[in-house]
Amino acid sequence: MGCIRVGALFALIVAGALALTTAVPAPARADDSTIVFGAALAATGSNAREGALTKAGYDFWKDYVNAHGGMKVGGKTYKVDIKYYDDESNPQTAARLVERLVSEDHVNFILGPYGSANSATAAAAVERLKVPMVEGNGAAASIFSQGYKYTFAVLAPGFKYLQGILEMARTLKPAPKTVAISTANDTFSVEVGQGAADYATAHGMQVVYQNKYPADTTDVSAIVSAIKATNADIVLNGGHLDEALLLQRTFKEQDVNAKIFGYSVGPDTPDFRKTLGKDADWVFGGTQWSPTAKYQGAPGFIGDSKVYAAQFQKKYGYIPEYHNAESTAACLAFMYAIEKAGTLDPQKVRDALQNLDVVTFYGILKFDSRGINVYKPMAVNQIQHGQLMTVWPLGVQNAKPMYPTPAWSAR
Amino acid sequence: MGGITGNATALRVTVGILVLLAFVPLLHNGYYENLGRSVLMFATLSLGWNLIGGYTGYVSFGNVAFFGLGAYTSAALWQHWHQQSLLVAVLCAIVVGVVFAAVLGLPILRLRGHYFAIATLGMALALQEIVANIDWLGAGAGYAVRPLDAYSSYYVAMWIVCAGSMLATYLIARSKLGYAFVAIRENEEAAAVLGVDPTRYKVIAWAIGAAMAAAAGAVFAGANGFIDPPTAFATDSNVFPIVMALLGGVGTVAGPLIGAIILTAINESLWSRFPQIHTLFFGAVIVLVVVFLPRGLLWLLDTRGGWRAVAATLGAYRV
Amino acid sequence: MSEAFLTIEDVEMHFGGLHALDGVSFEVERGSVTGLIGPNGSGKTTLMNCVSGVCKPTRGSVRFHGRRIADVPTYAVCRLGIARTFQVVKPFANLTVRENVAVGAMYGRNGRERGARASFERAQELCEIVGLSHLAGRLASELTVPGRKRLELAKALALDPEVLLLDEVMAGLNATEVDEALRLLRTVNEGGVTLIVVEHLMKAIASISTTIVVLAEGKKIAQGAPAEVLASPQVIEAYLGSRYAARQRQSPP
Amino acid sequence: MLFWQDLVNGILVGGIFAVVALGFSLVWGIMNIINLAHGAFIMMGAYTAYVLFATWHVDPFLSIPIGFVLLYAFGYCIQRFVINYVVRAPLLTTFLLTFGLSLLIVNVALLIFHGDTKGITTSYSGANFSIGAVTVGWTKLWTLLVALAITAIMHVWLSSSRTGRAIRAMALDIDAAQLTGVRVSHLYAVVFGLGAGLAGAAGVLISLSYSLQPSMGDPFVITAFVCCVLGGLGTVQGALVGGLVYGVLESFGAQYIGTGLQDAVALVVLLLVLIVRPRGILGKVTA
Repeated sequence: MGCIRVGALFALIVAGALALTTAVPAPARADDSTIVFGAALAATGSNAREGALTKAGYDFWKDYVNAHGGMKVGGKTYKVDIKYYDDESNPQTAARLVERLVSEDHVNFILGPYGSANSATAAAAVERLKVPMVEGNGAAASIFSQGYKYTFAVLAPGFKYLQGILEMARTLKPAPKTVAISTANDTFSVEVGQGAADYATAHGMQVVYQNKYPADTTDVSAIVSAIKATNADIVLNGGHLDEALLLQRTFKEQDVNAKIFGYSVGPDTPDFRKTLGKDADWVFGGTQWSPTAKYQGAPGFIGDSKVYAAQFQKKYGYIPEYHNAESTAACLAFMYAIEKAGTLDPQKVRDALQNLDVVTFYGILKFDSRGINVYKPMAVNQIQHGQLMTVWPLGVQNAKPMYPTPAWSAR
Repeated sequence: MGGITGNATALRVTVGILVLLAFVPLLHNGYYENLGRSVLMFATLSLGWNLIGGYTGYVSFGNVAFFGLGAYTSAALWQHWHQQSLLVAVLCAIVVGVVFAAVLGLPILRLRGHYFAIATLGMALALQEIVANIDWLGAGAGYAVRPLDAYSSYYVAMWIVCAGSMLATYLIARSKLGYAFVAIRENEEAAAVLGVDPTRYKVIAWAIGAAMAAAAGAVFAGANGFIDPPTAFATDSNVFPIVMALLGGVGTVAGPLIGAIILTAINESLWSRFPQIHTLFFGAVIVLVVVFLPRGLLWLLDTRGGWRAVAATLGAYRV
Repeated sequence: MSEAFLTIEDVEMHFGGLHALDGVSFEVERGSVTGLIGPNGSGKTTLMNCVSGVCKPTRGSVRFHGRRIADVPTYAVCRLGIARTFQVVKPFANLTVRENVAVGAMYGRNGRERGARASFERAQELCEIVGLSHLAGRLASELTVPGRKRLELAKALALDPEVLLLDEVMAGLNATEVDEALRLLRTVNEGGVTLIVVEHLMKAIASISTTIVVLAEGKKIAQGAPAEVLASPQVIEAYLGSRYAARQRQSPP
Repeated sequence: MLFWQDLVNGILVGGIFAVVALGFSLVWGIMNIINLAHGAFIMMGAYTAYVLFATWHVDPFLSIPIGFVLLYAFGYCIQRFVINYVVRAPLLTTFLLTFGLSLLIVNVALLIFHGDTKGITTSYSGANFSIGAVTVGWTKLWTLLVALAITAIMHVWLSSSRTGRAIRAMALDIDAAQLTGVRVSHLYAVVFGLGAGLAGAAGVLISLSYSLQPSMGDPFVITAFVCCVLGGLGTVQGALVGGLVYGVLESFGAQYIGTGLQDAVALVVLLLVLIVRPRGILGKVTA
């Protein structure tokens, strides 16, 4: 008696659950005159904010291309569309969603997620699915250490992030000699810190402090007091926005003075300047791109950074930072490669990407055998009286670096 | 109906579903295979937790530590010895998991209740930090793991690990070992007087659970393609299995897998419809399950308790 | 006679300043039934705890087959052959009656030889012996107080003990239930199991015990055959206070 | 030279940890509930201070009482209408319930405030003074003083006020307290409200020194637990001592063992204390 009733009820519940999963609407493929890109981007979780910036960069390109007559591939013109899923800033979820975009939603190509760990799992997935992926926000070299052929990153690799600042420092008088480096203990930041340390020792500077802190630390006073003891000329950090704010505040609080304060992430984002106010002045930031960078892009898209920045601000209401620009650049890489390949066949588009060599508003897009854009130089920004100015390299400079940074008491 | 396996009909239906899940690779659909592997992985973690948390009554919040260790064992095998075979990875992971569980278990299992729960949480977090500072294991940067070309073998391996864990739980629940665990849960002093050595059997329960978690971790590392401390010791892999066991039925054989299927289904269907607020929904699901189903779905259906017992228990929890 | 079966040597138990047991010594022969009586708070249950290894005496020792019980961990005491019931009953609430008893059968003295199935069969037998066979499938939490006392007894017997300590097993039972319990204890004793019975029911104790030990304020004040001990003035005084004992002396029954 | 600076850093940060631990210790000591949503309450307190500061330029130190009252009300309602239904359930239930609540609150905050990082920079933030080689930030010093004040107030209130005594009686034995006319469901809500209120106050203090984003509160739950275990459960002073000891421990651990292992050191100490002396430094023997 009990068993049959129980069994039936129970089977119903489980069947209902399975149906829920499969009932997920697998949207029919849009008509074949549209190229569909898939992107698993963080809408929730720790990367929620950067995910939104990446989405803005992708969408800006999509709307621009559709407004200007779409893309011409092998004599046929195509509209462009992008399908998004939220990967919750979780690497496993990113990989599963890439699988879904390809095998469920049948997208043509994949645009990368935000963050190095997510890009790494997505790279493993696209390698299997044999669908090319171009990403603009995963700079860790470990992604490219497995000999993957289907993943390309338009941004300069992680180890170059802080090198621009050191390169600039060598040209300044009085030349700074000692360097202190702190990094968050995660894939990307560790590489940024190591890149800076290698460059410093290779160019006659002395690394007096190099240490890691837990990725989501809430207290950096121990690091700051140790750095204060070394009184290094250049104080660099490879990490995230939270630590950049925390460090800059604690430097002031413990009266730590240096000729240069440099961060890999932070100065570029408006939050950094808004939160710290005048305490943000004089700070240097390693950056992939800035609105004032002077590159002359190839035809087919906006060639000049200033025009890109203006149109972006008109559309989204804020001046674009490098997260937006590198995401748009990822789309540009696909655009030029597809038009050159003249077909939507993934294999041919992949080959076109491998041999791509084009200059855009974001700088040169060219990939080495591993898929890394080693040819792209890093720029250096500095916050001068609340304004973000590009101060290095000379070719793209729109202000001279203000050096050396005065003591906290003298500000 | 001997044994503490939980409702027999539910068990038969669940085993049926497990067999059905074995055919997913034939669909040749990457998304369903990935989803199925995730269900099997969480079910295995939930079964592992169920032994110590469900049967023995010691709520552990640190089983993700063994999952992480399993993942790192497999990743290290690839990074340093270029060993990609899943069998070797799973076996090594099980050994590492059991050794760690025994060594850490002896001191920690002397604690009880909240102290034990938070000690295990502290253990998992400390292990994540420590691994993040060991260069041999890739430190904070972690490293990529090149998956096997025959990618479906990861699905099959995860299925075998999950089926093995469920079979082990079933055999334990029908054997003397299961009764030692349950006696400790019900009343540790009375169990000792009846000849059950609490420390020994608690460590055994934890070690078997650790072996299951480590095996799941080993298969996950290859399938995921990348391992770093936050991925290997993720909070989700720590808490989801517990909620799944609770939803399905704590202290039963079928509960964990049922919980895993239902929770993944809810999570997956919420996703595509409400990308923005699906984690918020998930929080709401946990609150509802805990308040209205404190002993899980199977306990509701369990002929032993019946509806009267449900109402009585809910009443007893109120203030 | 082989070395002493079960000896209690000068056992003291201090809880802070309180001396629950103050130097108690006596021996128990194999196969005997020792009644342990005394007013409330005389240290009976504390002595039982020391004998069953649940707590370790502050001074002195309890030896079984010559081995000090204190050295043996709690869970191993039952494998030596000592089993006990608890005054405050401790069943496994969410397990059935049969499963409760089965745990004892699995981990008791001969537990190692029995598989799960054999343990269940043994448990069913014991349920019949103690008269719980009709409730064997019910949850232990559904039993009444007398039912739980029977369950305690069954669980203790499941350990195949040589010595069985019964802590007020018959408290709360009506007259017929007491007689049934006494009959049951006699059959168990005839089966070769030595009994130590703690009870307040004088009639029950007198009828079943071979010797009686009387405790008062942690000291042994009398030991001997039931009739002789129950009539002794010190025992009466200890129980009923000096005035009653004085009147008793002037006009014996 | 570094030693003194680290000691001072440790004590200053210990002040914040103490206030964080205070609310947590009350809820755990009295109601035997581990409140995993404590971090979310801290975040709510911090955002209250941020909103008040950003819109009406209310100085964070003034918004401590506001944060306390808001969170007290919020905590009172959650206990009264949600947690009271399962407060006597096994540990697993209350543990997961508060985890679910935490997920809910954090994600609601994410919806309202989005993911971007905010911060409060007052005119005096970063101001500091030096005694010899040791530099002390005024903000952190004031935070420590406020923390000591809050602990003192709580101690006095718990030991002398009528409600305080009723709560302590309830902690000893619910049923006995109920017999003497203590309205347990109300008092439970008061205690949980107090716990949440103190978390709110801690959140305001934290908003002065740390940056704000929806999941900022989570690391503080473990901190709160470690402080309670170190200091000993059930006493207000226990949380304070635990907080200060933990602050110094973390500071020295970071400096002398390795900044990368900062959290690991504290967690290993937690495990040792749990195993060697579960009652903590000041704690009385709990059941």
